[in-house]
Amino acid sequence: MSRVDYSPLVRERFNRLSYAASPDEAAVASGSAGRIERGAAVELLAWCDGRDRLARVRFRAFGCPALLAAADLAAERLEGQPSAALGRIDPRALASALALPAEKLGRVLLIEDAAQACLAALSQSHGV
Amino acid sequence: MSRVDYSPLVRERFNRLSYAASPDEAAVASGSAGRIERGAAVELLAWCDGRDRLARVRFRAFGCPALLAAADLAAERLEGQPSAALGRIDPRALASALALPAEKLGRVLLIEDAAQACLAALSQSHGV
Amino acid sequence: AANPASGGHAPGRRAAAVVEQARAEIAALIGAQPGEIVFTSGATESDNLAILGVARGSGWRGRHIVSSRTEHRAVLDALARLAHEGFEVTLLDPRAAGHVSPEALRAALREDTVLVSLMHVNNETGAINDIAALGEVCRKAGIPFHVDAAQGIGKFAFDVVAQGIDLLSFNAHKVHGPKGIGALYVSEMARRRIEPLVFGGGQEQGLRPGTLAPHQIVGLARALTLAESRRATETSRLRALRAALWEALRGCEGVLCNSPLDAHGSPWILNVCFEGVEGESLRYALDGLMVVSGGSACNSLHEEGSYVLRSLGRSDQQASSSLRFSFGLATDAAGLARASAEVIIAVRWLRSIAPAPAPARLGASKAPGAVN
Amino acid sequence: AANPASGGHAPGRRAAAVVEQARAEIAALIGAQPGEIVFTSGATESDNLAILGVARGSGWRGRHIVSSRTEHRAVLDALARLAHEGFEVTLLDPRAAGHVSPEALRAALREDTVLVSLMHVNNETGAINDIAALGEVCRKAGIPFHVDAAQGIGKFAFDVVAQGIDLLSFNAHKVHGPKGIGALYVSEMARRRIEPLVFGGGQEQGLRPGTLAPHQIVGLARALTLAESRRATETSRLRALRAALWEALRGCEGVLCNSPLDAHGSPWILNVCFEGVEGESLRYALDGLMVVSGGSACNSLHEEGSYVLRSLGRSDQQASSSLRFSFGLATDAAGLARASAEVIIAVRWLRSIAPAPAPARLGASKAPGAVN
Ligand SMILES: Cc1ncc(COP(=O)(O)O)c(C=O)c1O
Ligand SMILES: Cc1ncc(COP(=O)(O)O)c(C=O)c1O
Repeated sequence: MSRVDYSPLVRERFNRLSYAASPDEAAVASGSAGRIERGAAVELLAWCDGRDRLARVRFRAFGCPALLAAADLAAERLEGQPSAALGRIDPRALASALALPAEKLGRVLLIEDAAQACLAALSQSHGV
Repeated sequence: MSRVDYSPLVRERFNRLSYAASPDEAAVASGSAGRIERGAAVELLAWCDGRDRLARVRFRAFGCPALLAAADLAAERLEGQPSAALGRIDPRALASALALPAEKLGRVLLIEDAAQACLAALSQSHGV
Repeated sequence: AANPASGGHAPGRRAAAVVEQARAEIAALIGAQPGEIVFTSGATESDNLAILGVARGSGWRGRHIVSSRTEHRAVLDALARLAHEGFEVTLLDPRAAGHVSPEALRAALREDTVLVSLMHVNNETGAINDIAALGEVCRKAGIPFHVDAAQGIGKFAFDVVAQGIDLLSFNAHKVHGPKGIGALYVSEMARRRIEPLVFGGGQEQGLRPGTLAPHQIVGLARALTLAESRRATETSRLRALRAALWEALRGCEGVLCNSPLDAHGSPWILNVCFEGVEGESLRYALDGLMVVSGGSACNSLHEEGSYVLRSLGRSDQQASSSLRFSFGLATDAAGLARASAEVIIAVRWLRSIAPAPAPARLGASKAPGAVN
Repeated sequence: AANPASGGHAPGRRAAAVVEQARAEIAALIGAQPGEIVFTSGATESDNLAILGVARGSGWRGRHIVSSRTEHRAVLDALARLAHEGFEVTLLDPRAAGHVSPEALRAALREDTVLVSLMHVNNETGAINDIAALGEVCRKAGIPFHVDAAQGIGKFAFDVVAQGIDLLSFNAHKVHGPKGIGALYVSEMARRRIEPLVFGGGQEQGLRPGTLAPHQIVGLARALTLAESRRATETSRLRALRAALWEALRGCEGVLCNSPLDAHGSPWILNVCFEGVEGESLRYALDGLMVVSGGSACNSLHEEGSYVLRSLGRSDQQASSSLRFSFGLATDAAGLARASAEVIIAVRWLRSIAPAPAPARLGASKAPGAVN
């Protein structure tokens, strides 16, 4: 029994994590934040189509259920969006969509950082 | 529920108290000890037959169940004895016959005093 | 990538939910917030946690406490401990009817008073303190007010906010619930001052650590909820039964009532003194009579001649020859009629075998009408 | 002149008899006298009563206490409280295997040491202290020895006299009994020093007042008696199951055992570290798996990365990604096989979705093989 009581939304998403990357897949661009040694790390992987849309978004993460579920939700929301959406991730929206306890917001901020880094990597790969 | 846990011997005797005097009966001689105001008092009543035997012995008492049961037992044991038996009441024997808790011995001593007083009254009534 | 081990049930979490539900129910019954309820092992522990906890936690503010002489032992002994620790304790003398007046309380308060502890219903006499009026005095003075409600909860309406209560002690077994479980309501103000008695583990917000007993806690909540649901009917039913019992007992000569018979007395308790009868023998004769104190009381205080009755003006003798009748769900008119008949017979029997209360009956006395 | 009201039953007395019978049973199980058993609300309260009670009651003899870093929170928090009250506390560092050596204890004792408190079986790792050897050291020094046996009672043989124990804490719920009930054994020597935590009413010889809960107390006695009756068979059964579980788990890479696997470890507990997995998510993934800590543990200490494991030399990361398996009557080979399979799958799953543990992965990195 974990001390934090997560909402059923977290449970459902955690049990599936449909947007987790496969172990060896590699994307056009990825962005990371956090460190495993510090207890939380996220990596976002993005694949763009011809019209600069995010054709596929996946994540890798090490951390608490809140972080995993939020990363999964972020990937789901990003997929199909213009790549610029990577720069507009709203950690509060993710947290509230999953009814996360307030003290978990810090973790979710990592996703914002990873997304920003991913966007930067994407721009670089486009040779901007 | 009383705090003291008396033996079944006390319970049996207390429930009968066959040797308690009737309210208005008066004997050849009686002897008292203790005071109601102090929480314990005993009166022994004795009737002698022609051969100086205790034909009938009764008691009155105010006090705890131990005192009442012991007074009843004393009267039973005295009845049929020579009147001199009144001077040989053994409080320890009464207490142990009823398996009384040690702290109740003080109360039983009153019976000895009452018996002594009764014997004195008896002697007086015989004009000794 | 689905979690392959997604479990189903988590019994620990179910138990926790059950406890929180009980906490919410109990809080609602007394007008409190769930987070203000701390579970304990009974009213004794609740009283101690309230009194020792708040006093020790207020040491720097002052070291004076106000209470009364007729409190339960759990309160008086906790206060004695505090006196030993250097606190000064003022024990008010309830008036003959057994309750503390707001004026007397106001007069006893001082600059350095850090706690007032007064019971709701006295466990021996049923005398009821006017909690709202006393609470008002405390609130005006800004002093935390502890109420031992072990005899009142489930029998009277409580609203801790309206009544100005900061700490409320109660248990389950006085409302037909299980033994070994109680609770303490702790207001926000009291929470800022209170210290725990026991440390480790963090349960109950650190105020009372140790694994909680869900079955006991549910028993407490259920007992209180049921008591609340029958409160109105039980109150009038028992008020009538108590009046009838008193009418029956007063038929016996030499009877004094130790309980307020009006609205200042709890319908659940009647305390009667039978003069000229030794108390221990009377109780022994009545052993097995449920309605008489002992079968259901917390402690049998009577052997030592109740300090409560003595502080209300009864003599040692009167105090020790008093019986406490306590009523509950199992009490009915027929049972009480039988009980009062048994009591009267026992009283008369014991009086009949007692020596005459002669002024001075030391030594021998010759009696007339001797056989032979 | 017979007593006309001679009653029959006295339920209060029956309840008291049941309690005394339970007390005698419990005392016999640990080689104590009935009068040396005090009922409490659980091991937390027992620990506090022993530690706060004896230390405060020995204040004039000295103010130094010896214990260890891997004690339960109930002990450590009580000790912290005493430190706050001016006591000096020496916390021994158990060796890597998790137990305190008699030599280390002897070296820590001082002229002014008034209490030694060491647990029997560690609740997280199952490491077993050699109580008889430690007790011998205390006895020679004339210092009261408190043992927290919450994890050992009913699972190992106790003889308080032979083992030199003065105070023994335990509860019912660790041996399949009810929650909310425990006991403290208090030797005659300890009794002369101990102070109560709670006052009023006089129950338990004044050491722990409050109405006793017969149903809970009988539950404690029955649970202990049953545990004793199956002790030998359970010990060997669980020792084998524990070994099998460890064999299964070590099949997974990056696994460390935190429990002594030999006779110095309790067969009821296995603690394993899964490196490279985040602890909270691992436990969340396994929620509902009874055998894993949390479902049956006293507190879930893991979120903060167990201080016990850290004091045995594990890193924060290792401590927090450790699972405690605890066994009982419901544990069988098939269930454990399922559980170990689930754990291994969850560990692999979480590792599979983790980013590579690159030396420094801050900021962005361009990856080859881009779509489009
Ligand atoms: C007024 C009062 N306070 C405190 C207590 C002690 O309660 P417990 O037996 O639950 O410790 C009682 C007994 O029920 C009581 O009547
Ligand atoms: C070693 C140890 N001590 C103390 C406790 C606290 O016991 P309780 O939950 O009965 O207060 C536990 C938990 O069972 C424990 O394992």
